[in-house]
Amino acid sequence: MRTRALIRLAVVLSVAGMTTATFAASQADYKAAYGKAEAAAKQAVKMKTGWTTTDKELKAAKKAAATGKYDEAVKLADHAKALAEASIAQAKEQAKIWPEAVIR
Amino acid sequence: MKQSPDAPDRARRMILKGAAVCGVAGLGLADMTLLVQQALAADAKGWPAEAFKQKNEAGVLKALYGKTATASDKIDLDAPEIAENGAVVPIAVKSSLPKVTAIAILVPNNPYTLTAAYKIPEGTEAMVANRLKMAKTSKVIAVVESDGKLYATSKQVKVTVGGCGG
Amino acid sequence: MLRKVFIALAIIVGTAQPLLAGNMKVDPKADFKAFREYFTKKFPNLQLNDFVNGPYSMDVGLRKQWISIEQFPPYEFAVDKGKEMMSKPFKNGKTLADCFSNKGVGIRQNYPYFDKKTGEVVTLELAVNQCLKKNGEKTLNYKKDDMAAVTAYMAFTSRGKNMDIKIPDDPRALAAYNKGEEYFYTRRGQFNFSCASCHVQLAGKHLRTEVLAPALGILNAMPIYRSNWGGMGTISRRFTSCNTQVRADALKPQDELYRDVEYYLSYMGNGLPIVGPGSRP
Amino acid sequence: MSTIRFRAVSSGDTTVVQSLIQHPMDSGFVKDKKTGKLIPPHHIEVLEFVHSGKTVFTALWGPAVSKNPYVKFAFKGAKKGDEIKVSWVDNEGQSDSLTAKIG
Repeated sequence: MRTRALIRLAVVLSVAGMTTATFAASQADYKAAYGKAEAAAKQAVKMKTGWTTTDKELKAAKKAAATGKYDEAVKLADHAKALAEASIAQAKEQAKIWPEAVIR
Repeated sequence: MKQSPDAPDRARRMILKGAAVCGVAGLGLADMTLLVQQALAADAKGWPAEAFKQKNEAGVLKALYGKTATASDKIDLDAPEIAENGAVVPIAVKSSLPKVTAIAILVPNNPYTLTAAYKIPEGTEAMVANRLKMAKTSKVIAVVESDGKLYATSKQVKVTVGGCGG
Repeated sequence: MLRKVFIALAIIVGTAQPLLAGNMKVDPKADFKAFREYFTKKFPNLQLNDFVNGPYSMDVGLRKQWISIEQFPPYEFAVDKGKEMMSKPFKNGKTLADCFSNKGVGIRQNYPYFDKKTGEVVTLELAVNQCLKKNGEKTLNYKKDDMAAVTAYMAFTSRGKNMDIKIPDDPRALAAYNKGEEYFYTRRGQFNFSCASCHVQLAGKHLRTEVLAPALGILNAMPIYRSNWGGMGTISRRFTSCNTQVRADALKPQDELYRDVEYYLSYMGNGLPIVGPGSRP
Repeated sequence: MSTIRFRAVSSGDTTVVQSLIQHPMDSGFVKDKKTGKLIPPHHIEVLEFVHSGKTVFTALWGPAVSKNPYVKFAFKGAKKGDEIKVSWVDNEGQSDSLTAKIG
């Protein structure tokens, strides 16, 4: 099950909080990153698969941006996006494989 | 188990709540005096504030009874080895010692050591069961006053979910 | 001969295929049998009627503390309050009791049920608020306090009766049941846990001092007084807190999915006694 | 509704009394989730049981007694049908009492 392994990885990465943002970010960068993260988070909530941590990271990103810390804000927003995407991937995968777990 | 109307008690409650004494209508002066006395007595009978402030066993025993305790195997302390939740730890104390007049339960690792103290008049058995909060793993000490002397026994109770959240 | 092989093959494929494709036939009776067998085999020394006592059925130390607390359980206040609320007249003179058969006494085992008119699952908590709404009264917070008091009273008056959930032969009822089952087995949250991860696979295991309750009959003890909460909680509260514990967003209380999973899980508890309100660590 | 629940059963010369009281028993170490401030200690200080004019049991409680506190004790000299008066006072001066019969 390759998708499964991928999701495991995504979950692990998201828990570890790894991101790829290493540049000096501007407000525009933050806005773009936040917009993408928010859209992903909304999608996850709509699918009823959201993670509590996603919203936490979004809020933290907003807070960082409010004090001008755009590097940090972008990093947090990217992380939120990664969390939201992992949760969506989780839901899609589970929709297929949940019957395997049923007691029979 | 029917609750009976208890007018004087309601009055006493009002006094304790700080309601104006004059507000207690329909009672004679003698009744009033009696009520106030009862109210004061309840305070004077009192709650040992000093003892409840102490942070170790010796301090509690000194404040409560003015003496120290010796170990006794005639006290049965029933407490769980592992508390299901520190907020509600059922603890019972029983003793076969003669002329028991008081029982106290101490938890040294709580912010304050004394949790509960009980007065046992003549005719009442040397037994009490209650539920206590424990902040973390601690020794629990049961102290029994028998014939004017203090005796104690203890037991370790493991707490993984602290109970100061109660 | 050849035909026989074909049939055998068809059966094998037929049973194996749903596992892979996920579009299997919904068969509550078979699920029920397998579910109960799983737990009775996993805990061979447990009396069947003891499963509803959750952690207290499988840990001697916890059981002793529970028995001590049951001598005078803190949920008594909730039961008394619930009783009072049931018969307290609304502004229109009617009462909560009027909304239920037998004035709400001894009927908890019939909830949730499938409402053929609306095509939806109606839980006891939903029914209470629907009654209030219908009578122009303020609805209750689904998670605790008054809602827990009313359901505690209704559970208390139903003690000893067996859970009796019906799944009518109606595709909508079966669909609701199936959605509930899916919800139960679907992993969610950042911890990637399903309801079943804890209450099927890990049932009976210790998580710190907590013992994970078996899913069999888990709702028969609801609502519960939890020392951890320092108060009463309803099924709605249990579901939302389970979700957040695995870092999944909780749904709104009485969301369709929660009602469906309650439907599924209650059906699995059929034949086991109502013991609510319960106490839990 | 009374804050006091009471059960007393006599067998022979001994009466076993159990009581449960509805009270928050705030320890003083818990923060209010909304305000972030510590909730001040609020607990029963004295709980008393009186049988035919005589105090048969007194509990002196601090903030480390559990929420909705419970107590059990036993005494001699009472019989079925006798009344027992239970009363409590807390550190904020609130109080309640109940007179109930031994069952």
